[in-house]
Amino acid sequence: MATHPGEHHHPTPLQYVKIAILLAVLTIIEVALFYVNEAADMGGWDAPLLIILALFKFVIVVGWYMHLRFEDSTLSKFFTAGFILALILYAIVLLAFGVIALGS
Amino acid sequence: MIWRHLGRLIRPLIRWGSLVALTVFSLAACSLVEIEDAPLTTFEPAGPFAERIDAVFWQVFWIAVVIFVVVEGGILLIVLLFRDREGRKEPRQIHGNNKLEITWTIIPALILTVIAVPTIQGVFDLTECGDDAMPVEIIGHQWWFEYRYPDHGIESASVLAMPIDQEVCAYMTSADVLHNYWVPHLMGKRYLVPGQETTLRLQADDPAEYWGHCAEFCGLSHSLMRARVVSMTQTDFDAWVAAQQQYAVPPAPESPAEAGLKVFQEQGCTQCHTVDYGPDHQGTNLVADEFFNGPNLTHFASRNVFAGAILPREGQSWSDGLREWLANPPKVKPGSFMPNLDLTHQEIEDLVAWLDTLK
Amino acid sequence: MTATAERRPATTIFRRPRSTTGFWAWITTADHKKIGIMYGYASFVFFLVGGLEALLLRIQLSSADNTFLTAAEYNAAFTMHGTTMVFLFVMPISAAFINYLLPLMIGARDVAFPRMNALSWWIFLFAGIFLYSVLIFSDPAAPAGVEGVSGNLDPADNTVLGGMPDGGWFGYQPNAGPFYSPGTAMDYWALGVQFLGLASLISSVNFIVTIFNMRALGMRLLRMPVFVWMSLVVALLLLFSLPIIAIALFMVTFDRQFGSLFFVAEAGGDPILWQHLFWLFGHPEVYILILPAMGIVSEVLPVFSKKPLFGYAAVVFAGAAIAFLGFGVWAHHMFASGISPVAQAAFGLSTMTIAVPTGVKIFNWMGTMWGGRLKFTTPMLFAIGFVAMFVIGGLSGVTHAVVPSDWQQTDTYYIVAHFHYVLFGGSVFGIFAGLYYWFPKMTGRLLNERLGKLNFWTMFTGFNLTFAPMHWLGLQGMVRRTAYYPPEAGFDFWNLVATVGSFIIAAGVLIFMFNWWRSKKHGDPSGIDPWDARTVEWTTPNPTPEYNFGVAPTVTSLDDFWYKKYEEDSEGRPVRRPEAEETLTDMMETGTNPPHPIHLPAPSYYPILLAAGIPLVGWGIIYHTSLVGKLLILIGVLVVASASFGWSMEPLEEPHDEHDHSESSGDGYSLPEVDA
Amino acid sequence: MEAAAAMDHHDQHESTGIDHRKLGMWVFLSSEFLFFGALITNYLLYQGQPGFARPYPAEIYDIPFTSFSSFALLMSSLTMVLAHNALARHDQHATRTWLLATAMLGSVFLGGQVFEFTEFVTVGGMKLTTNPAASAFYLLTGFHGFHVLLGVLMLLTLYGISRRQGELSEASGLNLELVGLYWHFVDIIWIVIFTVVYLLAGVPAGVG
Repeated sequence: MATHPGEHHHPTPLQYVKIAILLAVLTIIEVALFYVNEAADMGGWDAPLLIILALFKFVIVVGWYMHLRFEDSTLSKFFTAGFILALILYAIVLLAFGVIALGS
Repeated sequence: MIWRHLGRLIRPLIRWGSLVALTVFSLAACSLVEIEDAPLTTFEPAGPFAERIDAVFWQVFWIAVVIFVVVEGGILLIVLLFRDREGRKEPRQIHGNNKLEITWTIIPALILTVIAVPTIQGVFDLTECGDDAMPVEIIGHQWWFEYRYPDHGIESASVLAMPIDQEVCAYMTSADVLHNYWVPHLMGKRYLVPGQETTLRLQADDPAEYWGHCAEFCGLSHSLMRARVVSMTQTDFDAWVAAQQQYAVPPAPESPAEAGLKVFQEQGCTQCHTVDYGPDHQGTNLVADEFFNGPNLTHFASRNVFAGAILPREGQSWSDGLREWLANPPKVKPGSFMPNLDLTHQEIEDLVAWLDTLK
Repeated sequence: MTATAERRPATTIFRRPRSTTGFWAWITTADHKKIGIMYGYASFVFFLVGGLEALLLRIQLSSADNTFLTAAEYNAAFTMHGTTMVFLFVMPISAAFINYLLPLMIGARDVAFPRMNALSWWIFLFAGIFLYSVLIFSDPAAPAGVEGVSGNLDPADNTVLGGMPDGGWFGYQPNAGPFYSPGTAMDYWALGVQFLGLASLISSVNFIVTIFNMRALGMRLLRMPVFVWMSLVVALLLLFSLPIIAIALFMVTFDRQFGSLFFVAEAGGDPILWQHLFWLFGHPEVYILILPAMGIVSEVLPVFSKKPLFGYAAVVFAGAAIAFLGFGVWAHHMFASGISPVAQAAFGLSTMTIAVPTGVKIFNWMGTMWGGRLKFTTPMLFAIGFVAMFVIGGLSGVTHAVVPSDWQQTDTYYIVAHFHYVLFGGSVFGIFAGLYYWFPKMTGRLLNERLGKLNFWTMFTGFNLTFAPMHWLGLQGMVRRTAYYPPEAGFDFWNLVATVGSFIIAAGVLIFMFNWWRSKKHGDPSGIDPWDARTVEWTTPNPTPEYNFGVAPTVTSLDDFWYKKYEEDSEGRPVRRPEAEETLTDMMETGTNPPHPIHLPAPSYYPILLAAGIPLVGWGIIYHTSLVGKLLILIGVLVVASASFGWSMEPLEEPHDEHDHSESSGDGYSLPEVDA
Repeated sequence: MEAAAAMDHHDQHESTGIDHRKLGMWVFLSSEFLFFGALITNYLLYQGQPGFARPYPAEIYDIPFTSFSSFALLMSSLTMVLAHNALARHDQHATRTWLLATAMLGSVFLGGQVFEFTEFVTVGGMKLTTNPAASAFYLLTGFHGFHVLLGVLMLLTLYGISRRQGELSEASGLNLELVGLYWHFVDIIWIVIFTVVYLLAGVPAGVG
């Protein structure tokens, strides 16, 4: 089990640390964005930026720390299925409540 | 042994008996649905909105009947044609047929497209109230409907009066749990949601009285939460409005009715009920808390039904219904917020006499 | 034969259980067949309970203004009837079928996580008992009210029966919330359903992994029996819909127990949110209830038509499509709730699309029978009954997608008629087809055919008498969930007919029970292949040996077993292979005397122990304000924690298994000693 | 049998080749999206509704503090992956160290959450029963915290086993991988929560 074919491609500890630094930097940017927006309203531009940053972090952790990039595609199919389904269903619910709106 | 004999006897009996019984019942169903008097029936639309729904229903119904006959007939045919018989050849092993699969995917899809058109038109045509609709507020309570006419300053309960050929736009909410307002002759149903407003369009063609019912489960006495709609000509409606806008007339001194008013005040009924004798007279009490709000009784006697439109019962007089109600409300309507006050016979008689004056 | 391993665990709380027969063998078993059988019996008991509740409802409605039940009792009976039939009968009996058959059908020795499987079962059982413990512990029907104000109830209306949960199986808020359903009854409901969901979630992961990982050699996805496919689809539906209801139920429990305000309209809570969450789960749930029965029917029809399933791939994809679309239609339960016209139109359309794959299935079943040589055995009768009745349920279902019509029909008996045609005429008929069909697999004997046919025709007649009139009642305006209707409403006649019908159904169920009880001992021996079947589960002796297969099967085609017995002549008609009888004898022989030693999942105490802690926590939460409640929570958590600890310490593999494993991996077997 | 065995080899590609438990864990995690999705949806619905009893969660957030504890959780993913990597290199000592470090960082996060809740209740005056938005906030972050707590317990169990047996066996190695998957998942859920619930939250117009 430990000698899974995929294991060869796993990053080295150094790469893991580099990834962590990247994650840390992204977090700092996020918090900074939050304060910039507090100080001077960004006219709604903070939301997409922050979401993109969060997604970026999300993908990095899933892809490298959880090794999903290096695993059998069955696993990523399940994972993305759950993620996308949740995204769509709850987006529809929020649409129905008018919390988010299309085309505005 | 006995099983074999019994089986031989019972099997054909049950098999054919059940088929015959089903046929008879289906026929009976078709005939009885016309004959039977069902005051809540959806088959007798009495206004443009209900008629529109009815039309859509029958369109879909006949399509469904055709599909039903074809498919169920097909199953029956297959069962008769291909049942295992002596000397029958082994069946050909057919695994499928792509053309057939495509056919019976596309044909239902086409039929559904046909159905989709009136569906969507119906939704958009019937949801939004018209511009010149008369507003009425409907508030659901456990277990009765309250009506307010903001244009006329009137409050009523259990019975909704409305003019014919005039759209009524009901702005609805609930004081407690979910309710669902449904008068099948006039329109489909719509929820009453606490803390939110929903709207429903109602319109009647002719002067008549229609039954309604709360259709959403709303607690103990959900089954006893009914409604009545009385449609009348514009002239009658105007007269009705004028009458409802009057203050109640104080009972004559020393009359049973006056004794009734006294019982009403002494028993604390004014905690929940309003009777508006006008600014010059005591005996009115407007209650601030929405939840405590019982029906406004100022024109109680002008309504032919009360207690959530369940009384008087069929064949019961108005006063007898009232006597039954006053004697023990929770017995008539389990969970009722109007308590059993253990009124004496005399007190009940006095109350009935007094309530009868509230025309 | 079955090599029972010498067990010398290094670090466990208990010694490993050793019993192979008797009470402790059932308590500690990790065998999917035993678990399936227990699921089956337990859910059948709940079926009887739910059926009794239904009879109470029918008696009450048999005449106008009947006083057989009080309003509180009626509301409790319909709530528990729905809850029981959905969560305690149809779902677990489907789990019974899947448990018993899934490994057999894919040629495996067990599921992927046998102990987890036992855990699911025990959680289910304890959750069911927990839910019904409301009869003992709950206070009688408390009337509605807000803080300080409550409605009034005639003292005579305070009954034990009326003390059961009474907020509907749909638990609409705020009626089922803390103010309008005071008392503890709805807490039992919310937590009981929560625990049942937990059991199903664990099962679903288990089944998915089993199907993905444990198929016999050669059994590609598109060689799996349709029942296995439908099990996979159901498991996926459960996997993705249960978390939603879990959250919704947590919200209710927090509202009721800890004063949160999710659905308290007075504080700004939104009752419609509950409906979205409930139906986001509730609609997939409908397919969770029907798809296993569809799978059963897809197995039964080909066997008794002596033809392969028509359009196998289409049936499979239609099942998957139904599941996928089933996630996008939930708001059609809410057309009257005041959602926007755009939403109503969109959900109306999406609901209509579901009719397409459903139609594909029905036509394929008809195609299967077309040109066949139909043997009307009892399973076949139930399967045909399923198809015929499901058509009616499907058609009335389409009328709900027609939004304006639905405004009239929703919350009336028309809906009750519709979903009983789907769930009784559909699911229950399918389940009975399966029970008759696979009874020999479990017992080695056949159910009596004469009684079986009597059973079918009684239930078929009773079913139609009960539910067909409800279409009329609904369209004539009879509202659902009403304990009383006035004489002048004109509902008497058809209600009486329905009540009579319901007792005929009950008679049918009694016939079935008699048949089962009698045939278990005295039924005709079935031999290895009583139905001339097509799928792998029939290649092993009946009743199924503990180890399932003497030798792991290898599959070369869909309906592999069939092609071991038959070949086709030039006209495409089946001809029995000359060596067929020999093949069967061989199968019987290897099945009875396996050539190699086989090791099986070891029994364990921990699943039942862990599951036992869960209802304790449940009671504790309900009575958390008292000392007893706090103690119960503590004890429950300790039981769960120590059982989990013991479980994780219990060795995954017995010492000598290591050796076997390397060997057995050669023939592609994932023996179930890898456990979690 | 021989023939069958030969043919078997051609069919080997069908098996997913993934360990049962690992597949099971991923399958389970995919359903957790729906779980947390419902909680986040719930929060998003209520946090922007006007007219509630004050305060709204967003009124009393302490962003610097939450950023710090979020950072701790984020870095725990690094230590977790290093533990896994150390075990793959058969460095038992490093494995133990990183496991403990991960559990510590998780505890820091949990401690932060306890502190935050206490502050919100006592100083901010926002209780579970204050308004639906507050209810939704506590339910969401509370359930996430519960997941972290379970993770910490699992990490400590692994650490305990490793201490007692002197090493983590190959079978435990898979356990470590599974706990790691769970741990990273809890982390990515927090990445979403931190952005959506904390950084992007506002108060409805007219409040504050």
